[in-house]
Amino acid sequence: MQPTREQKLWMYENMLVSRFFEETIEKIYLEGKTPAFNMAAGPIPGEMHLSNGQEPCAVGVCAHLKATDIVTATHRPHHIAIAKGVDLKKMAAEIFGKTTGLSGGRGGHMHIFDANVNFSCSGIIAQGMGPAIGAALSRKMQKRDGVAVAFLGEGAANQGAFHETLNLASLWKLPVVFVIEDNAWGISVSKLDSTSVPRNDIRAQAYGMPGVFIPNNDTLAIFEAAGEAIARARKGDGPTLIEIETYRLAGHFMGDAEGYRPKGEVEGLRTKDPILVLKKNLLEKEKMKEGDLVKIETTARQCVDEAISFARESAYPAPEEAMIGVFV
Amino acid sequence: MQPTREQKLWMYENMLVSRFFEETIEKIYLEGKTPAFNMAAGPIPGEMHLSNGQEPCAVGVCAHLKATDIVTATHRPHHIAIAKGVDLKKMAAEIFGKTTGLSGGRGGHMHIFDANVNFSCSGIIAQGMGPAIGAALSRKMQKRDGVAVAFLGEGAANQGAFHETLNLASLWKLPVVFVIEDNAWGISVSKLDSTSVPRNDIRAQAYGMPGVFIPNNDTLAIFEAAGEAIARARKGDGPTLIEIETYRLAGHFMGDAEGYRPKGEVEGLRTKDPILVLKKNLLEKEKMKEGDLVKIETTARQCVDEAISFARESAYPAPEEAMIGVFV
Amino acid sequence: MTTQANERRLTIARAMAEAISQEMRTDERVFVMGEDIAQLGGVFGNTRGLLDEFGKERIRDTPISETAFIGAAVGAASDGMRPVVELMFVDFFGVCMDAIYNLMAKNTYFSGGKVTVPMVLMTSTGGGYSDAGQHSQCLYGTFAHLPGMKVIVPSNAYDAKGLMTSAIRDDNPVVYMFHKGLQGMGWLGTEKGAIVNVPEEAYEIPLGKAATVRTGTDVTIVGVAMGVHQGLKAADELAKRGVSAEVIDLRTLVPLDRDHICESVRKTGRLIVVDEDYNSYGVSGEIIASVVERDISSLKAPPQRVAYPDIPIPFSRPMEQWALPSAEKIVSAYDRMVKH
Amino acid sequence: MTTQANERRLTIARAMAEAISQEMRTDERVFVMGEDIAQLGGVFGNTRGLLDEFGKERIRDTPISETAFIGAAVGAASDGMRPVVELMFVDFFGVCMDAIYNLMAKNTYFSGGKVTVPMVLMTSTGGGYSDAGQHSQCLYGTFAHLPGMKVIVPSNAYDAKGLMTSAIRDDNPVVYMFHKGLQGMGWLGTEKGAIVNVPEEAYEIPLGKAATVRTGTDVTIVGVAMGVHQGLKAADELAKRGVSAEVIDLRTLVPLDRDHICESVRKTGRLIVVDEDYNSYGVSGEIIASVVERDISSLKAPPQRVAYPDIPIPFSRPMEQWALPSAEKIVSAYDRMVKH
Ligand SMILES: Cc1ncc(C[n+]2csc(CCOP(=O)(O)OP(=O)(O)O)c2C)c(N)n1
Ligand SMILES: Cc1ncc(C[n+]2csc(CCOP(=O)(O)OP(=O)(O)O)c2C)c(N)n1
Ligand SMILES: [Mg+2]
Ligand SMILES: [Mg+2]
Repeated sequence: MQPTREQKLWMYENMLVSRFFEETIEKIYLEGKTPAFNMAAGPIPGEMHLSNGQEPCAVGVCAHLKATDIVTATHRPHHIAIAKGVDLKKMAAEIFGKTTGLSGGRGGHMHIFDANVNFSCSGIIAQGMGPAIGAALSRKMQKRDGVAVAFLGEGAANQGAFHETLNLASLWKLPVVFVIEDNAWGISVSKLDSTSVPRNDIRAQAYGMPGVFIPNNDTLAIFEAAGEAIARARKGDGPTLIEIETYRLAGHFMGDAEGYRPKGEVEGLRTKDPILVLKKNLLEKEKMKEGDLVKIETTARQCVDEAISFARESAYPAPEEAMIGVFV
Repeated sequence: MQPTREQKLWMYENMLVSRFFEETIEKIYLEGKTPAFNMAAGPIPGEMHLSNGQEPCAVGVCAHLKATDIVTATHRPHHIAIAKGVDLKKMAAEIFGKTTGLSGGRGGHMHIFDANVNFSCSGIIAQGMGPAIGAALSRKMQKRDGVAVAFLGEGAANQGAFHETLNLASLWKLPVVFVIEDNAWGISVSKLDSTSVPRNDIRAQAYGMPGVFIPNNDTLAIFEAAGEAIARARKGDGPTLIEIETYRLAGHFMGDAEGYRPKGEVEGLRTKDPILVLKKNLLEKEKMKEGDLVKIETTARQCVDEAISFARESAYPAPEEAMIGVFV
Repeated sequence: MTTQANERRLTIARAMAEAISQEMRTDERVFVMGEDIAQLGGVFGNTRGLLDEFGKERIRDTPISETAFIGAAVGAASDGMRPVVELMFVDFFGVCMDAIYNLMAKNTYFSGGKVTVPMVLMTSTGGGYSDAGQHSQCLYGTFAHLPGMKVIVPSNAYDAKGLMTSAIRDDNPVVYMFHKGLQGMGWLGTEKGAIVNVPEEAYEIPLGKAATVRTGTDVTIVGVAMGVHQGLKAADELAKRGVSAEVIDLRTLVPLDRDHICESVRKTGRLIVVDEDYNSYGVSGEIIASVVERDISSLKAPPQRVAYPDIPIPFSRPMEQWALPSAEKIVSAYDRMVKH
Repeated sequence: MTTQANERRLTIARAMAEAISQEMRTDERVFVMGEDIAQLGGVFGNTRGLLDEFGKERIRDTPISETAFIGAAVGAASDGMRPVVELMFVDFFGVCMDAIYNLMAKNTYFSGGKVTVPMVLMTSTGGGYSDAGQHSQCLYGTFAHLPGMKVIVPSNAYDAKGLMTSAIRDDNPVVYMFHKGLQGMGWLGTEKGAIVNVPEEAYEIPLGKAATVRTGTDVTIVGVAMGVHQGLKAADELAKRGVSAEVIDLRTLVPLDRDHICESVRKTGRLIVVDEDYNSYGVSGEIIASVVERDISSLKAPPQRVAYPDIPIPFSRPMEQWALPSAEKIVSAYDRMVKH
């Protein structure tokens, strides 16, 4: 089913929060890293994988999830974390490595854990798939409501864990949905050079589960397909594999010169920016006023600014705290 | 195409050699292991995975292979090794752990290596698949004739390596054929309890390669399908996935009480013994005389007996030889 | 373990199964996953009987997909369950180590201690029965080296039960490495010393506490699993010559009870480490380093290791038996030491 | 490496790429496989320029399928090729260790030496730039512990080239572990000491020979990769106080040049091991044990280790920097030693 106006607005706002958040992170990340780009320098050191362009995958899916549902994401987690309702302040603080961060700075941008909303992510390709089906199994055994969604990139669909977890999820009819964000690239390797089939939804047949493909990074179509898959899982009818054609508007990580990327590709994608597309829909189909949307923008910016200042102002952990938390 | 009379006779003889070899090994394996079954005791210690019943997979495929072609097999390797032309004396000696063995006793029954015929096998599920596609890649890069065949069990088709290697083989159009021996069991776990699809040939679609299924452990049908797949690979048209419904007439390994196996299953399979089926074909379709077949039986027994006595009479390696061969 | 009258002697296999079933009765979050652990009762018998009592839902046979079901155990553990999973042979760790060391072992830390991973990974170790190089390894050092998981290596049924109970009740991930040669499965031979009296009721043995299984004054023999029994046999031999050997069973490699080892060595002045894992960059080196970095003067002679040589494990009996640690090798290590 | 006039200073990244390209020119069996090693030239620059010179057929980008392409390398190596494959970060070994340690490392032995596996597995190691717990490990001990593979850990561009050339020409499997902090990629910071003069022509450095990179008489500092540079900095510090430190670069962990270490320690009587890998059950313990088991009398003070604590690597800069080895820690280790 199509999203209601409220659902569209929720998706719009979350896409904006994600986009503003990453635009801000992008600026701050470069602090201390110019002129010479040194990943170790600045207020946000380490790798930084931005997700702008991929917001529809996050909001279209998470619009159907409760805090009690489980999401495992990837090394490119911000948009999904935001849509899943991860505490933005604590997430920002974690990305800055501050003691107020979700994990007190132990995890950073690739290891966002928020137990309150059952969100986690990790830095190893396809690594979240096992925990996702395990959480789904846990809910099934406990007869506790809950659907698990595992996000992965199209590059991850060629990793062994993909095969093993889809087979097990189907075999045990687990309440889980696998969402592939196909942004056409695995770092510098194109889907064409990594994948023996044009679309990964085809692979669902290898596990006797439904496979769905959604072209054009279409927020509303994602919402609809995800809604069906999640409802199906909730009903106990088993897993679904969804592949979404989405857009990577940035480099693989910050600092990526993208020499491997065809000229004009990114510019072309920018003209199809999913946030503008949804905005158009809100104005034309939902007859919203520019003013109302400006309000949403303002709130989105505010909550991003608050999160960032919270992160900036928070203290760094004491070095010796590194020893705490290995075991409980 | 159907096998010629000579090809049928070749397959028949190799099936007999394999069957006789394993019947002999079975007896000797139990020496020193009764009354109390202790795996460490007797002239042949360690695990012993017999392949009787699965001979059609080996001969139907290897009938199309040259010594220069590559085969990687599994922990259940005897029938395949024999059909590929592995030196039977040295193989027997290796299984006995003798210094005259293929590897001087370092490998044993699960690690049969015969470089002269490009045969190898190993004890980790699906482990041979990587080397198979690698050898295929090597031939392609060297523009040297050669097809690689990777044998695996139906249980191995749920291991990550299966997915990764089939994708890469198809992506790079490698001259390789994947042959699944579906004997319905992975130790005590039935295919039904391990696999989310009824047949693994379905999974070929996930890699854009042809998939073939052969029911009833049918030697002639295997010959035909394998012939096409191997010819296709040789022509440079890429990989094929073949699943064969075969029979495990013995336990998973010797000492397996098979309490998990439905009553009468094995007895039922014995009545469909593929060797008898082919014999019937030779007598009726090929109008062979019993006497001719007896001759073949005799030669088969002879070469098995020679191999076994060679193994028995050979010396054990000096203990310190264990230190030799880690590096060359 | 003093053995009383009308004692109940169990194999390690049965002791493990008993500990698991007792925990499953009192804690419905506990369940078991692995290959051939249901109807078959585990290739090494440590889940025998569980399917009949608890059924398919809690005793789950899996496909041959270690990455999937161990990864799944991590997710289930963090969602309120307490999985006990089996990696049939430790030799197979290579197909699923990411789920073990990067996920199971690190999620607690990555989450700042907010997400726990209470699970037990059981796995069989050890050779000596000609199962060759992919089915006979111990790999103790490989697991003990990587942070975030506790590592248990029992040498007898009493410890096996108490350590399993502690492992299941522990809120941290625990790797439970049992030695095939000590399982008490007839078909793998049987080390009598591992079959001891085991109380019916559930009990815990604290993780991180070594045990002195024989006291002595002239040399300290440190080992785990099979190494403990070889150490005890060597101690008998040495006793005949009037040499008094102390034998320490580490029981857990992580946490490692360094105090216990050092205290003994301070007393005896001599150290022999017995380790069926590969010699270099493993357990034997760590034990020796742990002693000398604290107090080098405590040693009267160079410490010795009786470990597996740095070679893949050969199939052929004479070669494998030659390469394995043994009581004889421990005794000659002592001789080397005093000759020194 | 004495640096001459009009020298040609290279980074380790360029030295590695140069060695590979020179071998590829003279030996058509050599080819490269891995993720992002073609057009991108490797995330860490060590295959830069190879695609342009050798083309897609010999410089192959792979899917994210480490088990498949490393397993494939084994099959290709045994079929007459000499693959150089890259595991982008050593931290990822968990998804493909079976292909590495059970297949690549053991097939030679399993075949009785009849099937060789001449291949090189390059992988990046090390932290210090806040890449957190799945992208900053060294895992030296993990690889060095398992038999059948040689393990190289270069500390500078001269060694990096010579060791790569030897590795490619070696008929055995070689794991080549390069440290990100030494690559000379600006974006990872740069250790100046790693950028040294590198001859144009191809040359070999024998595997298994350590190098004394600074001679001294009072203490032996042993390390690899980044640890060597930290050792040299510490030696400068100590020199200011009139303490003469000898610094040894092991260069390869397998084979391990024990003679070289012991000889130095016999001279200095003191040993400090610097290791960015985890402290326990790893490299530091092995080096210490290797010295004391040979000759305990050679040590005047308890050996010290400056290693990574047994914790997952934290993201936050203050925590990570605190946990890493450093020249300061080496100096204080020396102080502990003499205070003793
Ligand atoms: C097992 C493993 N191999 C390689 C990497 C290095 N790596 C990090 S991101 C990435 C590309 C992933 O591509 P995709 O799955 O499409 O996700 P995207 O980056 O496009 O979001 C790679 C190869 C890794 N983290 N884990
Ligand atoms: C990675 C791995 N997991 C588990 C095992 C233990 N194991 C050995 S054979 C076997 C069953 C294999 O079943 P299948 O692939 O169907 O081959 P079959 O034994 O039926 O010939 C298992 C689980 C192994 N050797 N390797
Ligand atoms: Mg992608
Ligand atoms: Mg089978």
